[in-house]
Amino acid sequence: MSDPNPVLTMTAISKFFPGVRALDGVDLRLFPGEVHALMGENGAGKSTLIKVLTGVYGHDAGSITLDGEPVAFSGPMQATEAGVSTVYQEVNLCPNLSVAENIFIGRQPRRLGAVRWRDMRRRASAVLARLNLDLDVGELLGSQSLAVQQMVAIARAVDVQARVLILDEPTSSLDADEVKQLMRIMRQLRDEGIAIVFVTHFLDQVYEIADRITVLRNGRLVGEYPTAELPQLALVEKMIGKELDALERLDEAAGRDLAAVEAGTPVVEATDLGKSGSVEPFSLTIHRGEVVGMAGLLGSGRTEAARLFFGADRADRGQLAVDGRPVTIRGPVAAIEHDIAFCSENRRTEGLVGELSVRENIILALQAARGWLRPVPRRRQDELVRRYIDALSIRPNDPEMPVRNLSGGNQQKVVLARWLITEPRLLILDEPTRGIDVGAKAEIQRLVVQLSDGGMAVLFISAELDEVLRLSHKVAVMRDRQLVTELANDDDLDADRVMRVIAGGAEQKDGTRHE
Amino acid sequence: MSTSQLAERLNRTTRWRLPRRQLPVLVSLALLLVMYGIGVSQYQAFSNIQVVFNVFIDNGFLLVVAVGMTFVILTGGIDLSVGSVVAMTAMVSAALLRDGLPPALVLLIALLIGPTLGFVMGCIIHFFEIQPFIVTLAGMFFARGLCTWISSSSIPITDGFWTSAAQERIRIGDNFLTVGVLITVVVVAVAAYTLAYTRLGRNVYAIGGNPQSALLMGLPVGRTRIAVYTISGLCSAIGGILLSFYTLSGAPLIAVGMELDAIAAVVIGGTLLTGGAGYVLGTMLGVLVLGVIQTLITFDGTLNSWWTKIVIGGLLFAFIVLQRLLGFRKKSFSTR
Amino acid sequence: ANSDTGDNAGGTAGDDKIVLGFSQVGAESGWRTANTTSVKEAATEAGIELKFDDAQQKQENQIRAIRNFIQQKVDVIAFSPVVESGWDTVLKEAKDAQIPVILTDRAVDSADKTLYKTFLGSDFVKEGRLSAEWLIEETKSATGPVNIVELQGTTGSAPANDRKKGFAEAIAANPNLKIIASQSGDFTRAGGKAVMEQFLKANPKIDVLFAHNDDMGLGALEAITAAGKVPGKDIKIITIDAVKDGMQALADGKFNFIAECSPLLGPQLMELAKKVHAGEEVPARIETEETTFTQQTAKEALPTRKY
Amino acid sequence: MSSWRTRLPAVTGHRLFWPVVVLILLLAANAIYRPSFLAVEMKNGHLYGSLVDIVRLSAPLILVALGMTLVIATGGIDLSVGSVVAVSGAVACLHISQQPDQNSLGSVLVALAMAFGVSLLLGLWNGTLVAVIGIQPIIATLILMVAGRGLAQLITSGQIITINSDPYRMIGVGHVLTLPFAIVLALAVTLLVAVLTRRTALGMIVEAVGGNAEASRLAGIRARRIKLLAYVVSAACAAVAGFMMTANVSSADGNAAGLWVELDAILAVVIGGTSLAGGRFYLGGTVVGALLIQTLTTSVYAMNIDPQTALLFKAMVVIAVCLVQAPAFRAKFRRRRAMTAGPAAPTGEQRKEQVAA
Ligand SMILES: Nc1ncnc2c1ncn2[C@@H]1O[C@H](COP(=O)(O)OP(=O)(O)OP(=O)(O)O)[C@@H](O)[C@H]1O
Ligand SMILES: Nc1ncnc2c1ncn2[C@@H]1O[C@H](COP(=O)(O)OP(=O)(O)OP(=O)(O)O)[C@@H](O)[C@H]1O
Ligand SMILES: [Mg+2]
Ligand SMILES: [Mg+2]
Repeated sequence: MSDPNPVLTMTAISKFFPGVRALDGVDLRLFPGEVHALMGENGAGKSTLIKVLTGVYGHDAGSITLDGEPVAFSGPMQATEAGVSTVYQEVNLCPNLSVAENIFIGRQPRRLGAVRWRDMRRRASAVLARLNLDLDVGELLGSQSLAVQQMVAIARAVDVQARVLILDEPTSSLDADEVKQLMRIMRQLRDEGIAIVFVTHFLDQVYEIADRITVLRNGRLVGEYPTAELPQLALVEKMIGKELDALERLDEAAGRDLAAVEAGTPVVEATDLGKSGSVEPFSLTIHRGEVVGMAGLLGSGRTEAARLFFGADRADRGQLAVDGRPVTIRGPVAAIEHDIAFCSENRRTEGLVGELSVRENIILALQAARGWLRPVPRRRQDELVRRYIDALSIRPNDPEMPVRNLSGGNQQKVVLARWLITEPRLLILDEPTRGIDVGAKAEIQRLVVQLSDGGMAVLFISAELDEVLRLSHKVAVMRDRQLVTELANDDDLDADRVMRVIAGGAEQKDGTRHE
Repeated sequence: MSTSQLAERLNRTTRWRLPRRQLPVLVSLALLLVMYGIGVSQYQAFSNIQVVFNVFIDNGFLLVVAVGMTFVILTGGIDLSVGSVVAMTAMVSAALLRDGLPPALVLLIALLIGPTLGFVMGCIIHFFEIQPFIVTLAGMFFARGLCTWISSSSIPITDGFWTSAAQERIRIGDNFLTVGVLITVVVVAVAAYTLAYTRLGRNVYAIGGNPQSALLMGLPVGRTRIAVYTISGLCSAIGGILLSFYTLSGAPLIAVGMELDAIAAVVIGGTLLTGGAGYVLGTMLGVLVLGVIQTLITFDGTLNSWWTKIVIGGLLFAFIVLQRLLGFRKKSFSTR
Repeated sequence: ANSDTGDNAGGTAGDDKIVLGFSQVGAESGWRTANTTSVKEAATEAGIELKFDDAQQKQENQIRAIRNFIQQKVDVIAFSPVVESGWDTVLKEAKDAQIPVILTDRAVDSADKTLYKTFLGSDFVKEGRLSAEWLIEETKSATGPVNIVELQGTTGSAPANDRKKGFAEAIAANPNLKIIASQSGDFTRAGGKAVMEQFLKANPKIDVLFAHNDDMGLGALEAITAAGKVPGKDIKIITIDAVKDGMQALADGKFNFIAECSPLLGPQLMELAKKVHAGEEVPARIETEETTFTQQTAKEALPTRKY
Repeated sequence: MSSWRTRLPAVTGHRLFWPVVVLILLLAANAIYRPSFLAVEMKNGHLYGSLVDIVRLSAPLILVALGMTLVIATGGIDLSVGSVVAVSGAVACLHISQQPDQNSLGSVLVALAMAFGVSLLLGLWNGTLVAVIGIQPIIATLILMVAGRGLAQLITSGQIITINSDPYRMIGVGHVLTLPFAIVLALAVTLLVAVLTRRTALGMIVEAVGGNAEASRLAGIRARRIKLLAYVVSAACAAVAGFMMTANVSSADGNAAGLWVELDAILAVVIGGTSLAGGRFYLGGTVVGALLIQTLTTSVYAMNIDPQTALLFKAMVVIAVCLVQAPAFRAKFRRRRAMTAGPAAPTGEQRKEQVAA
């Protein structure tokens, strides 16, 4: 279907940041009516390439043509006007505006220069409905969960009549259902002849929808391949540049022995823990060396539940006991004193201090625990930081680089490192593998297994069921902000069964909704 | 499907949040009324309608300036130059009128300087990425310097047009308003409309919410930034004209520290200094609060100089804390 | 808290006590505070109810205050204008409300003299002139140029402008008296000191310092002593105001001459208030009886100074 | 700590280079106007000269700006420093003036202690409004800016309290080993703050809070406490500055003391390279900024610039400093010289990118 001459070409693009060559002679060809996957590990240069294309960054070398015409956009505004519509990595919307406005700002329906609010809201609901999402578009975007925000961002991008649509990790915080919707839309648009750039770390999604794949590694072009001619493992090798056996090795982890850990001592026990308007009271026990997975639909309350363990939100009812002793956790400080660590799902707002260096961000929690009067000796800092930069292969491996300059995935690893060096006894991971490449993801999963074998208790939240199943001893399923059941992760527990439990709510929900 | 569930739940969980967006303004209004009530109960003459009118007459120019400031603060910026620009405008008009230029021309020139300065400051802030605070601080020095440079002593205005504009009274019953008040009302209305119903206005909010996002969303960040400082300049210029109506003169030291009053009014009106949330209406309430406080103190007439300051501070404190306790929260956004 | 004053705040309704609305510039200097105190004390003595308002050096506030006085139907309005210009509008309103207005301390430049009944205060230009005349007298024997440095008050303020003017005009006739440096010290001691320090370093030969008020002069004293010069001898010091500290310095021989600018307007003001309230005729301009001090007269006057 | 060592070159390299250049230019201008300007002679046992004056007079500004730096680093701002200066000076002078023997060191120390205590309370007040009640810093401190003036005048009852106390004068005009005591004191405080923030983890923690309060909270930092602390420190610095300013003229002027110093202080902080948005802060930069501003003020006197145009002059210099300092500005000119590819200047991009994080 893709006709001979490309709608967009990028040739020999190079981009240097102080101390980093983010892109080095990269080409990208884009044909009308194709979905083009842009692949590469964290820090490969995907987002940078996209930002160069849309003129957020200037490029130090190379050329861009749109319909054969050379172009150099001065910024996203020009790019959008030229028909290049983009969803950037991380949600880039205005939290203080309503959902409807976030979709339409800059191109609101007007009469005599006056914005027509009602008309705008109507059309906004329509656009969202197309993504099978119906919510009060008058709401502030900031009050929506990350997932919803990401859907809104997508809605904004697909609604403009663009010729090129760029999606940088749009599915990172979505789960199965939303991804399905997105795929459906992408197919529609492709059939309308729109060229789509699709960045993701989910290989299966790539193979489900992509026509062609361009692979980057360390800012260099590895090659461009028709999806059909590039088997999954080959792709991974091209991305990482070496054999990867990690994926198989991980399966050893599967089917962990629940009885053994249950026999052990409980680290944290929640009894009827809850917060009105946020999470219904629930009880959950996490033992030494146990990995408890949390499954549920978007907005089912997993994050909220996890936050209660850490005191990020204060529970207003129920009991929390550490080592059998009841404790009141007023806030993170108290939680950390009880060796509890919480890795938030929203790294940009709740995780990182963008201005500070990688090193500072990594030691932050440890330092806070020691108090400001006892600074972590510099030598120890460097040694700790160095160890985790290597362990998690954080790139670029310069501890003094401001963390904001790291790629999305590498930022996630920094947050993870921060908590690992505090050597907690309960580690709460909310979407820890979001936006992380296959290699690193395997690393992290192996790490979790390793830590739990070492006796650490882990609460593992992820939108990826198979990941949850692979790692956890038991799976706590949440629905409608309630913990509905705990499933032992024995051999006859598989994704479908969990799905059914989760979705069990869906039917009920429909029922209740109709009455 | 799941997302629609999520939406459903969302609606349920978040509908009660809705009024919160207007809450600051409502609270301010309520407290303002309470304060007025106190005045009436304490001092007989306070209940005269004219007292209310006077609050408008005496704070017209401040209100106009604060409206301009609202635009700037909504983008997360700040404009310290307003007070000096007001004085400069009045000063220039007075000087030009003294030199016998026709009032129409003077009006035109006077209304041009402010926006021009604002435009220049906006450009410096945007293109050279220098913090607004210090650019506008320099602007403040510059404008004030210009005042004293024009003349170190105040210049009276005797021009017919000006005097009539100043002393024309629009009678309402046995009370009256001035031309200035009408202009003020128009400015407020136009500003409110601009913020609520034009793309420019909405872009102002977007930039205040998250400039980087606004940029990536393809909004004209630069243009808007420069625009708000120009608008603020224009409002200061209008304020200056109003002030020259009000005092029929230009004085080099007038309106010193007005920028602080304006900022205070804007913030009291419920606008976040970090930008992105606030209303012109709120700003108006903020100005009225300051005005009523002043009026209360004058009516009392027993406070000496320092107690006056202390009481102003005390009333401000009481107002803001109440406003806060009555549920006005700084919103924390999950994407910021 | 002020309900008691509140009740009769409505003005003269009922009682026959005269209500005087007085709007003060602010409390920017010791002089000003002395002025305020004098007015308040005089009011209580004269049995006049005083409604006092402090304008914090802002003309806007002062106009607002006058408007509110009008609303409160006070019997007489008195105020010390922050600046000369820009009072016609509000004064017209007062006139329409048949409330007589008295200006104190500073004049206004209204063309229409009927807007206010009278002006009570001192003449800044004259103060400058008196200072100059003393200097001319003092230096008439001097051969060769006499170098004067001037510490101006707050740039743009009426006293600063007038005192500068009066002084300059008076010495214009004498070519050997020349002002070699003139800078604003903002009427404050710190300002006076900082400026004088630089004057001393920039100009090897300074004979006379003319400061627009005592405070700047007192600040300059410190600078002069620090520079190893003897104030009053090496450098003659002329100031204006005659507040206590200034008089002390004069008595101690550190200053050479002070032109008084008396803040004690209270008693006179109250008399005038009663007169205008009774509708009697009063002179259009009343100057506070003010004198000048030399080191001797200062010694005598010092014990009896009220401020 | 060694984050210093690693940062130091960067500081001298970029942040401080341009302000220092402007500072030197200003001094040069003065020297041209009057060669003796740079001269520093020995007068009865201590250094004497315009340069010495500048350094001495900038001492209080340095102090105030130091405190301001910390507050700004936490993402706040403190408009009330000027009033705190006035109050502390007033309290101290009032107490001393009431002593039978104003020269007794004991009573002076008591006075200082009292004034310092009061100022700490004021700082605590600001901190509480901002960190506990959650009022926007600018308005929270505006309250004290207004009321504090009144308080100071209330204490001096509107008069200027003149004192005659040699121990107290020492703070303002005294000398130790030929150097003005004020500047020695200022440097001491600077070092103290530097050590407190950079040798301990306090500095990083403050920067973390200013950079992202919520993230810091979730990392186990007591963000509120840190903010509160910043305002207290700011008030403390202002208090000492108040002693200097009043001692300099041996009198407390409730109205004039420290008037508008907050603007100069903020200006110094910003010129020093600290962002008003909070986060990274640079004490060294602040000190240079303060020196620059004081030099500016003194130049106006020294070059006897007509007071009517002095402000224009000040405006020009300020804007000049900011321009040459702004990377974007320099970049624009670099591109003028050598046209490189790419629509936007590289530094420009970094900035944009920085907003993102
Ligand atoms: N503003 C910047 N300043 C300096 N270096 C930067 C900047 N932005 C990105 N980089 C560097 O450029 C490289 C590519 O980053 P980029 O965000 O394009 O990676 P990516 O492929 O998107 O990775 P991910 O999959 O994690 O998003 C990284 O090494 C990153 O550290
Ligand atoms: N900042 C917020 N303000 C208001 N409501 C929120 C906020 N964040 C999440 N919610 C809502 O709270 C509910 C639970 O959200 P939460 O993120 O905890 O669910 P989750 O299971 O963690 O889903 P996700 O996979 O997105 O994390 C959702 O309905 C969501 O819309
Ligand atoms: Mg990326
Ligand atoms: Mg979640």
